[in-house]
Amino acid sequence: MSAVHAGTEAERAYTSDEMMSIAAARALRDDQRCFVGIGLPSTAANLARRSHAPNLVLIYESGTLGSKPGRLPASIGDGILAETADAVISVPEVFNYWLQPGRIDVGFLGAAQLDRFGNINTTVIGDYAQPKVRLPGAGGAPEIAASCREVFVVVRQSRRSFVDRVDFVTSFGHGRGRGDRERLGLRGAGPTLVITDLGVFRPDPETAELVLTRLHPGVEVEQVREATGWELVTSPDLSRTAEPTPEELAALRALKAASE
Amino acid sequence: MSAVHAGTEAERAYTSDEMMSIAAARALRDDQRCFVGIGLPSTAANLARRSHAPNLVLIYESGTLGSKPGRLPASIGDGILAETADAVISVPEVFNYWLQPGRIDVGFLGAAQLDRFGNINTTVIGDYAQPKVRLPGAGGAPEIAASCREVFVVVRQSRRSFVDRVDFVTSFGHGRGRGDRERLGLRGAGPTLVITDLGVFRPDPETAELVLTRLHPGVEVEQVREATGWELVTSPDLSRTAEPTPEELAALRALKAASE
Amino acid sequence: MAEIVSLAEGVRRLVHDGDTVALEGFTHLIPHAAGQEIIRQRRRELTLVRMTPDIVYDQLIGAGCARKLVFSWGGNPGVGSLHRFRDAVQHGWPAPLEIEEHSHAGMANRYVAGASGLPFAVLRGYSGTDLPEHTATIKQITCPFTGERLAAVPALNPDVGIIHAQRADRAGNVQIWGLVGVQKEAVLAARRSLVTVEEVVDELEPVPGGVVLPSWAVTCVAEVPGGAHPSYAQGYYDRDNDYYEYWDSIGRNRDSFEAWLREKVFGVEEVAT
Amino acid sequence: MAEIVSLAEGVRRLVHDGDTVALEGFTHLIPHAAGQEIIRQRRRELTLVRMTPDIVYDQLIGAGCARKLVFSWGGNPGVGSLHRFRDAVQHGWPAPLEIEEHSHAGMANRYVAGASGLPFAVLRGYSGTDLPEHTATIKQITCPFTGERLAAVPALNPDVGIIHAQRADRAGNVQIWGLVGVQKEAVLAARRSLVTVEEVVDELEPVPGGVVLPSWAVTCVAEVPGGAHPSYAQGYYDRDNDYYEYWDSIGRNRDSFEAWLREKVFGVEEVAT
Repeated sequence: MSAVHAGTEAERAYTSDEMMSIAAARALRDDQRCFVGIGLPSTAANLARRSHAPNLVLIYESGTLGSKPGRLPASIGDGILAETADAVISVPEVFNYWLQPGRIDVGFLGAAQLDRFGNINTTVIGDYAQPKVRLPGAGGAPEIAASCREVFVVVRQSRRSFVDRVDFVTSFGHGRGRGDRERLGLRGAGPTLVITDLGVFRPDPETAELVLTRLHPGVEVEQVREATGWELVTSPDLSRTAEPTPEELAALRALKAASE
Repeated sequence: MSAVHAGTEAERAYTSDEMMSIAAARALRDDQRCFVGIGLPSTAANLARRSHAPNLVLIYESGTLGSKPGRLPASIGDGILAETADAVISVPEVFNYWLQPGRIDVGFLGAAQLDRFGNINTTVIGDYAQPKVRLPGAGGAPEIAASCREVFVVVRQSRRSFVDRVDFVTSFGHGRGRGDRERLGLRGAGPTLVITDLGVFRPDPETAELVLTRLHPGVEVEQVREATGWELVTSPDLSRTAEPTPEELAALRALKAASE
Repeated sequence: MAEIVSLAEGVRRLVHDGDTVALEGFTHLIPHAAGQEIIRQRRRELTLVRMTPDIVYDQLIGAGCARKLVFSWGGNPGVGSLHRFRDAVQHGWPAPLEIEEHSHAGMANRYVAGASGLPFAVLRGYSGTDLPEHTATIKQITCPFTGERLAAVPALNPDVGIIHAQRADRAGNVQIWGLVGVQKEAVLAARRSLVTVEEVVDELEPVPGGVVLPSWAVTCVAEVPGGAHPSYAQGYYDRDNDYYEYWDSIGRNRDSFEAWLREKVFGVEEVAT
Repeated sequence: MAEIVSLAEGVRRLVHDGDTVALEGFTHLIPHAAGQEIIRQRRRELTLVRMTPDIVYDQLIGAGCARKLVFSWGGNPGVGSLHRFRDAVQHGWPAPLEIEEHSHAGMANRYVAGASGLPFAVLRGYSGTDLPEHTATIKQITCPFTGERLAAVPALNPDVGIIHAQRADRAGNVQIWGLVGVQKEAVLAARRSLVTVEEVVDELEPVPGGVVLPSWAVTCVAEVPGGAHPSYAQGYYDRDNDYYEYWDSIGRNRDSFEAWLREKVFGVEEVAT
């Protein structure tokens, strides 16, 4: 999936995946409470905590508040998350006492499919009853997407993952446009930021459609358009992501190395 | 309140309160799970555990499962209950996970007023809005009375405490007669035994009215009648409570002495 | 993140006239010092919430701080009645006291709903009792799957939740152990919270049965050694059973109560801010 | 009181064809050995319940034990897909698998309701998602106080709840620590329960973060050292991350899976009763 811009990567000292993780990490601010999905979100959140946001509070659905792992956890239930947490609680408590009341600033999610309105599919590709591909399912995501103050999504971008309309709405983003969340009584702002290996998207303030607002270094709009399953709209203020700093790259690689 | 039979007490080596506690303790069987109210029920339950029912599981609403106090707790939240428990849990958990699903065999309650159908009042004497005496209120009792498999009540008997109809139904017994519990969908059997300082009552199998089934040593039916606020019915099988054994008395007094 | 303040400052900042305030503690860790500071600061028209209002609520009610009491059991545990509470309910002294009365199961679930961001809780409760007749906050609800009828009670979300705990660290993380009652729920259900602690330490050593409230879930922490007296703090001091007896003699009469207030509450220097 | 039995005896006694069985464990303490014993005893037509069906459910499904799966996330955590689960859903091999799909919040609350003796639970959940369209056990309910619409899900009350824990004492009291997941709820919600433990000890030393299930709330306890492998048991052994990778290669094909079954499950002597 990163083949699209492999040419530029070769000239750079980092991969598009590294740029994606670093861009995602930068989106988190210090002292925020972040509900962390496994995989790309966990890499980004841990990187943020190990670099510019040392007081970032990491919350995992396995029941840890304030985990401070020294390496990337192998799963959301990695023992290191419990051993380094401020508090370890039961799974019902995570969802009922901490997520549901809106105590979490950012829900950080991945996606198998993401559509132009930020709706997420991790359930099935194809028809639900006769799926082409059966994916893992919802997990904690529907309520993370509903209850966190805002949601960041990190996903590798392609026409397969970036679709006009998801086959199944596992986690509600902005529905079919601005106002749909309010109509459902959802309290959080929903996806406010989507970080891919090509650039960064934000929902349009009027329509809630995802709009390209930033390109990663070496990526051109045309590449993004080719990897987007709908008619791409770019922001009038389209900007460039800053190159990863040596410190960021070192921190990311150290985190990954410690997990081997 | 024990003045009625003070004459007989003088000749005995124990008080009517001691007889009441010992009779109440005897009602508990080994290995039962008992939800213990404070005061007389706690004395009886602890005595049972220290004599014939060493594996009696004591549950207190303060959040202790399987407390094994070496003395009588001063309150339901006495530290000794937590220190000697198999498990210490939160108050919501006591009620939701342990009491409500019907896991407890016996709910052991006291009463300020008890009526002929075993309904309990611990809320007000007189009118609710303009009470003659404001009592402490419900505490855990309404749901203990509803959800335990059966309920034992221990209460000092007088025309003030043993009334035809309670001023306020704090905890539902048998309502106005047999079948009322079933109509409300209550799962436990309700009060199956009432132990006083004069004798023992059980609900009539037909009417659910409390019937005198046993007299404590030295007590006559007439005394009980005088201390009962309704037309007393005695069981055709009216029997005598066995005298406290020296072992029972010693155990009770040791328990009380350790609490001074 | 929780700010570490003095008790006087914490009460001044968080508790306002007319607020709904829950000082929770189930026999263990009752925030007595915080209650007396509220009296000292002469807060008025409070709606006081607590499962087991005991001595400290008797004091708050007798001192005229309360307009309303939401509760499930009001007594002097192990001793008998709360005379100031009775005097308020029976004779409106020093002011009439509105009451909203539940069972423990109902109150506990109201806090759980409040902590969970839900508007109500469901329980098997109150059936056949006279409570629903007098308490507007008890309703019925039907299970959408089985058709069963159950009780529903609304969430409690006090303006301020106040508890006492054993320890906090300097970042404001709070640690409680022993009987933890409904304290975590009371803090999480409240809009603002004040936790008094026996001591502020560098590091919270894990303790069996320990519950940790992260700093970011608490508004203010105040170090108040002995702040639970006459109740107890497991690992620090025992329950002062004599005080509960003593309170019976003080609370019994308006005169002795008012003398006590003058001497033991208003006569005590406010803790430095 | 819990009876201490062998694993084979525990499964034989508690798990019957057609039962609804929940083997819970949230990454930590997954009862793998118990799952494989169910395969070995060739149980059929089970409704399997679990928030996070992973390798051991892939094995049960591939071995043909399951008729239905009630779940919220089915994957090989940290690796990818469950190939046997996929094969069952996509191609009906070795048998069609009915699915009932929820979110974690919904499943957790279904267990909580089950453990609480309530017929249903209320949550803010599923709004706007396609799950309610495909899952009959998601309905709406209206708050009787505010009029708000919320989600309702029915209680889970499995016939058997199976978990793995660190320790039990000889009386059958069970102790768990670390990530405790939804295990307590799974046991309390179930009609019968089997707890496999790393060891049976004379005395349960209190442990920070420890949860104790009293013996009288458990049906059977079996000592099965390593019973959570390849997941981990905090204080005993770490997660075998390589096994999760290895499983991907085994589960990927029907042939390699069946060879694995023959060798590693049916080829192993049944534990003495």
